Formats: sequence, C-alpha cells, structure tokens
Amino acid sequence: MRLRFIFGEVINGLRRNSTMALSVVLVTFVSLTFVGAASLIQAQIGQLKDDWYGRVEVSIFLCPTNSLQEQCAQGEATPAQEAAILDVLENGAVADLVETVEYESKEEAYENLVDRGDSSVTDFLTADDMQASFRVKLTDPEQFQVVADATAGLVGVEYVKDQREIFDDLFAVLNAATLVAAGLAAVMLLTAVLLITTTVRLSALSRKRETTIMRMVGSSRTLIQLPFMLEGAVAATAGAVLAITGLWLSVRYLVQDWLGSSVGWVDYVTGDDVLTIAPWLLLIAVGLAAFASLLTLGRYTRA
Amino acid sequence: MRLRFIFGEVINGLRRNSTMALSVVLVTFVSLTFVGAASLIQAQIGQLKDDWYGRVEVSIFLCPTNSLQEQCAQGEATPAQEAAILDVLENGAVADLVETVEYESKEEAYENLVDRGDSSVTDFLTADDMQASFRVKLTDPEQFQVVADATAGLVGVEYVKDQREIFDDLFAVLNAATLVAAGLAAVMLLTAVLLITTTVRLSALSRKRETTIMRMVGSSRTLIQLPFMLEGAVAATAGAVLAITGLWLSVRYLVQDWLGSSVGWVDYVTGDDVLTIAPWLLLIAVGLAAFASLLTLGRYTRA
Amino acid sequence: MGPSPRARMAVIRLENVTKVYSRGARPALDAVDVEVERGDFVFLVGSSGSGKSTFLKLILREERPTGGDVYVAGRHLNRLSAWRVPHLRREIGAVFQDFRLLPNKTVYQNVAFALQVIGKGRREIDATVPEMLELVGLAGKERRFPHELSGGEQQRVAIARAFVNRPPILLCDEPTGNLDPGTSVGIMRLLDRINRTGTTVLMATHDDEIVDQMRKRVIELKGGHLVRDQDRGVYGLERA
Amino acid sequence: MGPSPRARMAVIRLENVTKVYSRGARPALDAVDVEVERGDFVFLVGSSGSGKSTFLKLILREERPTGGDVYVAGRHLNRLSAWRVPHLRREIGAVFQDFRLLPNKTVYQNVAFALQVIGKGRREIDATVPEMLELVGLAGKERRFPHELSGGEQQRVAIARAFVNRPPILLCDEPTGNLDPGTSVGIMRLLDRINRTGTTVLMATHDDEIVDQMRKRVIELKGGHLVRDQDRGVYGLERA
Ligand SMILES: Nc1ncnc2c1ncn2[C@@H]1O[C@H](COP(=O)(O)OP(=O)(O)OP(=O)(O)O)[C@@H](O)[C@H]1O
Ligand SMILES: Nc1ncnc2c1ncn2[C@@H]1O[C@H](COP(=O)(O)OP(=O)(O)OP(=O)(O)O)[C@@H](O)[C@H]1O
Ligand SMILES: [Mg+2]
Ligand SMILES: [Mg+2]
Repeated sequence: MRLRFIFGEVINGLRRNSTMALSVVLVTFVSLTFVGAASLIQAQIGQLKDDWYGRVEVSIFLCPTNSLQEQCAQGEATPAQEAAILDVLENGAVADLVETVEYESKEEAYENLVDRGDSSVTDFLTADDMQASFRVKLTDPEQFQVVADATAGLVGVEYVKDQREIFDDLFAVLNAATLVAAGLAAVMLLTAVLLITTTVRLSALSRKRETTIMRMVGSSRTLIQLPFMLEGAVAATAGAVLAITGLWLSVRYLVQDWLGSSVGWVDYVTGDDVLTIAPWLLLIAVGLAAFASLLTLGRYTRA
Repeated sequence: MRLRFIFGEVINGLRRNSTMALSVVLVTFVSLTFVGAASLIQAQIGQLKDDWYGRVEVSIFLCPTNSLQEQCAQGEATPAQEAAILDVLENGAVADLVETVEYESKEEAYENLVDRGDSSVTDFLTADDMQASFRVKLTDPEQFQVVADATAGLVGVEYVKDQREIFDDLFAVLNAATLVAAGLAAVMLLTAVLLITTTVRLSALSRKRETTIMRMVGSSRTLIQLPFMLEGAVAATAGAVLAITGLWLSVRYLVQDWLGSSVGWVDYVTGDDVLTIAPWLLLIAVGLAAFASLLTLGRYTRA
Repeated sequence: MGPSPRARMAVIRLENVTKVYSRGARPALDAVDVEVERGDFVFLVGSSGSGKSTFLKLILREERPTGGDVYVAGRHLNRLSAWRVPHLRREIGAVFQDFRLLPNKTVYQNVAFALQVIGKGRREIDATVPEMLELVGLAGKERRFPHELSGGEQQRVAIARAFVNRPPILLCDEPTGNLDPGTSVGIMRLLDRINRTGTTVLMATHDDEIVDQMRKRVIELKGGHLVRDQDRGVYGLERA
Repeated sequence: MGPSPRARMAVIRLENVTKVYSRGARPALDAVDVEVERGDFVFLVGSSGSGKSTFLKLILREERPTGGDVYVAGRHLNRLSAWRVPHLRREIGAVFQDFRLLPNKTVYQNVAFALQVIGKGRREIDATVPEMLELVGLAGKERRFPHELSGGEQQRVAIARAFVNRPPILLCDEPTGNLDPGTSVGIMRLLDRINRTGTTVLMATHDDEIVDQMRKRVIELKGGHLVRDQDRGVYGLERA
C-alpha cells in the first residue's frame, strides 16, 4: 500500500515536472560521461604504462661504420669495446638496476626494420647501414638516468636512448584531455546539483497541497519526503545509466573498432573497464541526488 | 521610467531564481563551448587543408640505383626516360590538369632530408641512396588519380604518391572529434532550451501576483512579458560570454602555447578565429532564449 | 428590439450572455441580460457557484462569453483585440477578497505600482498617490508593509490601488469576505463614498447584512440564471 | 496554583501562551489562558489579525509558542519531538476556509487519501469512507470531482476528510468564510452533529449571525489578548 503510494507519487512527480526531470537526466548524463571519460583516459594511461614500460628498454647504440658523432671517430665498435660495456652493465655499479641485457646485432636490427615493413626505408638500406645495440631492461624503469650516466661515456657507445621518451608527448596529451574532461565534469556536476535542487523544490511546490494535507492528517515525515528524494534519485540514475551506455558504446565502437582498426598496436580500454567504473558512476548519481535533496527538502516540506 | 522598471524586474527575477539562472548560465556555457569547439576544429581542418593541400604535390618517384621493384629492373631512370615523363605531364592528355612540374634531383632530395634534421637517418645515408622525382602541382588536387594513372605505367617511374594521403588519418580523427563535440553540443542545447523554459515558467509563477496586478490595472503586454524574456536572454548571454572567454583562453594557452610548443609545424587556429565565431555563439544564445521564452510565455502570462 | 434609451446610457451591458467553461458542463452564466448605468451601485448576490465571479470576469475581459454580447465603457468586448485589452482595463478598477497586495512593497509602493506599470511619470504618481491614500483613510501609514496592517487596512490599500487611476467602473469580488462585520462596514462606507463621486460600483458578495443595510440595486444569480434584478433590494427574497 | 479539577479534564489547555512571529513585532497572541473540555463547542471570534488562526496553529503544532505551555490530548506540545508530531495530528481534524481539496481526485478519493497516507489498509478504507460520506450528506456523489460540486458540498468533503479518522478534536478556521448564508447554516448543522458525537469542536469565525444563532461558548481575541470567554455567548458584546 505505502510502497505503491510512494511509487505512484514518484511517477506523478516526474510526469508533472517532466521538463526538469529530463534536464536532470541529460545534465547527469553529460556530466557522468565526462567523469567516466576522464577515468577511462586515466585507465588507458595506466594500461599503456604497464604495457609499454614493461616492454620498453634502454637502448645503448654502439658506434656504426660511418658515424658523424665525435665519440665514434675510431669507427665501428669493436668486440672488445662491446665486452667492456657489457661488463659495466652486468658487474658494474649499476648491475643491480639491470634486469636483462640483450645484444642486437646490425643484421638483427635490419631484420626488425624489414619486419616493420616500411618499404620506403628498406628499399635503399642494407644491414651495413644499421648499428648494433644493447637492449637493457631495468628493474625499475624510472632509474633510466643512472644507467644512462654510467654508460654514455664508455668507448664505442654512440648514444643512449630511453624509449619511454617517445610516449611522453602522448601521455601529456592524454593527461591534458583528462584535465579538460574533469573540468567539464565538475561544471556539469555543479549544474546537476543545482538542477536536482530546483527539481525537488519545484516538485515540492507543485505538490504543496498534497503535502499540506498529509501533514495535517498526520502522515509520517518519511512518507511525505521520500517521493521527492526518490524523484531526484530516479532522474539522476537514469542519467547515469545513459552515461554508462554511452561510454560502453563509445569504447566498443569508437575506440576498439574504429581507433583499433587504424592504430592497431595499442592495447585499448575495453567494455569491461567501463563496467568497472559503472558502479561508481551510479553511486555519484545517487549521492548527488541525496545531497541536493537534503539541501532542499528541509525548507520546503516541514514535518 | 519603464526601462528602469523592466531592468529592475529582470534583476529581481534573476536573484529570486538564482539557482535556475546559474544552471542556465552553466549549461549554455558548456553547450556553446562544444558548438564553438566543433566549429573551431572544422576551421582548423579547413586551415590545414588550405595550407597543406596548397603546398603538397603529387610526387612521381623515378627509379633509383638499386630498387627492388620490377618496373625498375633496368636500373636508375635515364635522362631520356625523364624527358619522356616530363613530356607526358606537360603536353599529354593530362597537361591541363598540371599546374607546375618541378624536378627534384637526388642531391636536392638529400639536402631536403638533411634540412629536416633527423640525424638518425642522415647519419648513414648519402645522396646516392636517394631517388629523383617530379613534383607535380595540380590545378585541382582532387584529380590525383587521373594523373597517377597516366604516369604510373611509364618507363623509369618507380611509384606515384599523393602526399594528401598522409593527412587523411589526422583529418579523420579531427572529423570524429567534431562529431563528438557536435553531438554533445546538441544534447546540451536541448538541455539549455528545457532549462530556459523552466526558468521562464518559474519566474512567471513566482511573479504571478505582480503580473496579475499588472494585467488588472491595464499594463501593456510588452511590459508584462519583456522582463521574463530578458531574464532568459541575459542568463543565456552570460553563458555565451563564458563560452567565448573559455574558448579564447583555450586557443591562446592550450592550443597556441602548449600544443604549438610541442608540435610547432602546424598552423593553428588563433584567438581571431574565436572572435569570428563569437557573434554566432551570442546569436545562438539569444535565439535559444527567445525560442524557449516563446514556447512558455503564452501559457504562463495571459494578456 | 432596438436599444432602449437606457441601453445607450449603460456603462456595462450584457445581452443574452452565456458562458460555458468546458464543453458539456453546465453553463456558469446562462442567457443573462443586464444593464448597469453610469453611477449605479449594484450588488451581485447568489450562492456559491452561481456565476458571480464569472459575471465580473466577463466585464474585465478575463474570460470571453460563449454566446451573447458584452459592452463595457462603450466598447464591444467580443470584438476587442487582445492588444487593446489593457486600455479597457484602465477604465476598470478591480478589488478581490484576498487583497492581492505585494508583500515586499510598502503601502505607498503598492498603490504607486498600479500607476508605474501603465507608464505614468514620477511627478504624476507623487501627486496622486497621497491624495488617494487620504481618501481611503490610510494617511500616515504610507511606509507600512502589508503584514503590518489589519485586514481592513489591507483591503483599503487594495481599493486605493484599484481606484488611483480614477476609473469610471469599480468591480469588487467579495471585498469583505475575509473581514469581520465591524471592519466590513468601514469598507462599505468607503465604497459608497467612491460611488458618490460618480463611479459605477459592481460588487459580488455573500454578506446579507451589508446588502440589507445598504438598500442598493441587487442582481441575484442562481445556477447561472438571472433570477432577480431589484432596485433598493435585500439579500434574500424571503426577507424582502 | 495547582491544576483545578477542570484542568485535568481539559483536552486543550493553553497556559499563559505568547506567540511572537518576528522579533520586535507585536505578539500575535499575548499571555492567553484557555481550557477546552472534551465535547465542548467553542467559537473563536475577533477581528482580522486578532490571532485566531495563530491560536489554532499552536494547537496543531504548526507553530510553536514563544512563551507558555500548550497541552493537547494529553500531550505537552512544547516537549513533543518532531517525529511524534504526526501522532498528535491524527488526534486532530482540521478544516479551512478554502476547502483544500485535491482537484484531480474524486470525492471518495479525497476522503480516502487521508486514511491512505496514515497507512490504513484498503479494507478499512472501503469500510469507513462511505459511512463518513453518508454522515456529511454526500452519499451518491462519491465519484464527482471537486469542481463539479457547490462550495457547500466541497466544504462537506473537507469535513469528511478531517473527520474520517474520528479524531477527538476538530479545528475549523473560518469554515463558512467562502459560503453564502444559506449554505453556511447547513455546514453549521453538520458541525453541530459532529460535536454531539463527543468531538471537541473549535471554530474561528467572522460570521456573527452563526455565532448569535448557535449560542455556544465564545472566546474573543483582540490584538492577541483574550478579552472574553463566555458560555452561550454572542458575536459582539454590544449585542449581548
Ligand atoms: N476557470 C474555470 N474553469 C472551469 N469552470 C469554472 C471556472 N471558473 C468557474 N467555473 C465554474 O463556473 C461556475 C460559476 O463559478 P463562479 O466562480 O462564477 O461562481 P461564484 O458565484 O463566484 O461562486 P463563489 O461564491 O464561490 O465565488 C461554477 O460551477 C464553477 O465551478
Ligand atoms: N507566518 C506569519 N509570519 C509573521 N506574522 C504572522 C504570520 N501569521 C500571522 N502573522 C501575524 O500575526 C497576527 C495574527 O494573525 P492571525 O492569522 O492569527 O490572525 P487571524 O485572527 O486569523 O486573522 P484573520 O481573521 O485575518 O484570519 C497578524 O498580525 C499577522 O500579521
Ligand atoms: Mg466568486
Ligand atoms: Mg485567520
């Protein structure tokens, strides 16, 4: 009886204030989409870091035949020089920072290049144009500078390169995108609170007659106030569900299918990542509604 | 007298409905930011096309010394072959599609490469590793395929390349971004209309007593309705001004300074582009408000 | 049947007026013929729902008749275009049971408001308003707010606002409905004084004592029908 | 001074009650002492702003006294916590001048609403509501909407709604204020019948005729002061 009454009141309220309810749904939808997008971008960054930082290495490029660099004036690195460099990596001061060392010969470098299949380069390069290198995997990728300092000066080393650098620009762009999304999310969340507040207030005003009668005949405070609180919560939840659906579809079709088909070598966030943040988005929606209702109700429906 | 009255009523109305007014400002702000972003991205695309398409050419690469391609089995293109190709371009069936033809020798190609300053390649390449090419500028860049068909089969041509291809991915991403921004803009504009509608309605309800008296004593319809219409318009305009400011700051600091310092070779949109679309954004805001007011006013303030 | 000489003098004339609010519902007014001459004081009586407020709304052109013709102050309201309605309303003052004052304006401001919104200048307002407050007996209370006044005083403010523009017609819809008998008498004296200045007063009321005391023209409605139109009448026929 | 024997029987008791709405304003009620016994019928009279509605609001605990103590149905309202107020209200029926019916509910639904929202089951509702509509004389009009009723009938619905839960106290704030004299008499007969079932009735009114006819206890307020408490009294002392 009471449940049916409350439920009926919620439906009535939403119908009577349909404009505001729809506004709340749309604004919550957009704001939570931004919240979700921001956290998905962060998840993507985390995933890329895990993935790439685990794979990437410090490359110590050895002097090639015809280098123009000063430190390679004596020509190609000799096997003795290579052994000395390897010794520093495996037994020197930095030995405990080094996890594995791999040697990549000129021929292997050329094959890798061919494998990447960029014909415009391989057409006129041969193995002899390439240079040998040590590929060093570090126990802690952040310690790159220590290893670089210890090896860059050695005889036979042309230059030392941290592959992580190439990601820094991408991460910077993604972090900027996160900031923009989070900023828009904040503005929209504020708007959502304002709107839910107004919706509850409007709903209270438009049902003033009912609630006055309810107060007069001795209805409990819960029964009077619950419909209003639920109204905001229902609208906000609808917005959250829309946001989750939108994010899931975007990830599925925009990111995985479309981006995945053009830039295939990246491990993208998946629908599962969206489902992981979904409960949080719902929680934010309900939390917003509860907060806004509390802000308003006391003033508009006295017990 | 009347002006002061109307102005006072608008201020009063906005203060009384400050929550809704603020919501309208914020939602208009966000929606017009998206509208602006979408059109700025399109402006950026247009600018890049103008800029790059004007500069880029069809490149007819001639056979180099040691090509692996079948049609270059006889070795480097001879001057006679080059002359024949040039003849096709300048006097053949495609002659009227061709604006200019420039010949780039191996040496010039190498210099260009050096000029671009990517030391990791120039370190081990010489002029002899490069290949000569004809750089053809077309009267209409879209006619690439006709020119390609006419020249690709000629003796001494290794391959024909349309430089525009390299931009296609970027433009696809930018177009996708435009679509997303436009979609969000549409949702938010709808929300803005709903909110302005509600604001006008609320304002009309909260001033019902005033307007009833005004009707009774014979105040003109304009004087009764104008304050409501202006209220929506003022809030929407405030949102538009915020959006314009936000876009201008973003272009100035995010795009020009930050992006410009990392990827400097692109000609970015400027603050002036923002100022160009500013009147349109203001117009949209005022139009929205007028539309929403008309939707509502008739019903809530009878004459 | 041509207009009688009296009809030409009438400041308010309803000819065979019918008003049906919603299709199928009983008419709120049914074929009512009434003429009110300039300077008349008319009571409109009848039980709840008999159509008194509807009668007044038709004159104010708040509602439009479903059938018949309404003439007010020389205008044929059926043909009056919406944008000319404000001009009609400036010829009519209206007073209601619930006062309808603006709670955040003082007595002075409430009365001045009615002049401001029809575009009168400050000088004219400053000349007219104190005079009108004097007339209704509120001199000295200009700066009070409505909640600082008794009900009778609030109704005096409402009357001052309705009459400040000196309209030839004053419509009152149960102006004493919220007032106790003593206060009501004061309000009736004021309306009588206004009527003596030549203003036509039309007053809907339930208050039998007042009607019986004043002995003015009484028009009685019953379920939308005009059942009595009596000069120097009383509230209920049974006591006449 | 200990409570007299009468005080122990009182269903409503105000002891030295003062109510000031806003700091500095004149008190709406000033040191009022009143006792109402179970089964009493009391008129509360006084001019507009004299504090009648405030008196009733204090009993309903819609307002809280600034000073003094209010006891209703054995409860000390000053100490009643907010969440117990609904229980107090179930002991009091309230009727107002403006009926306050829900326009989109039928007569039956309007009365049933009062039971629904205090958690009564469908069976109890179906048993009680028709009986109550019979009592107030609305049998056969269950399915009408408020706008299809006369003012008197609407007030009967409001009384049915206030009384459907059979509260021991019925508060009426100018219940006949919007009704014509004939209709008012009917409403008074109904209230009298309800009073005879043992229900305490407290009614604020301006209607001197009714008060003079009924000859019940009259409490008169003047500017917040209790100036008269008279058994079998009349409206104005000057006519007593
Ligand atoms: N806006 C409206 N829409 C529909 N019906 C209406 C409207 N206004 C009045 N009515 C109906 O028209 C009839 C006459 O109403 P009216 O208000 O004119 O009566 P009244 O004599 O003023 O009554 P009261 O003494 O209660 O003020 C009633 O049946 C009422 O229900
Ligand atoms: N909510 C309120 N806030 C401030 N002042 C109030 C409030 N309610 C009533 N008052 C003031 O308290 C005083 C008594 O008001 P109350 O409504 O009790 O009078 P009343 O006898 O019911 O008058 P009426 O016959 O007009 O209904 C008045 O001066 C009124 O202005
Ligand atoms: Mg009426
Ligand atoms: Mg009162």
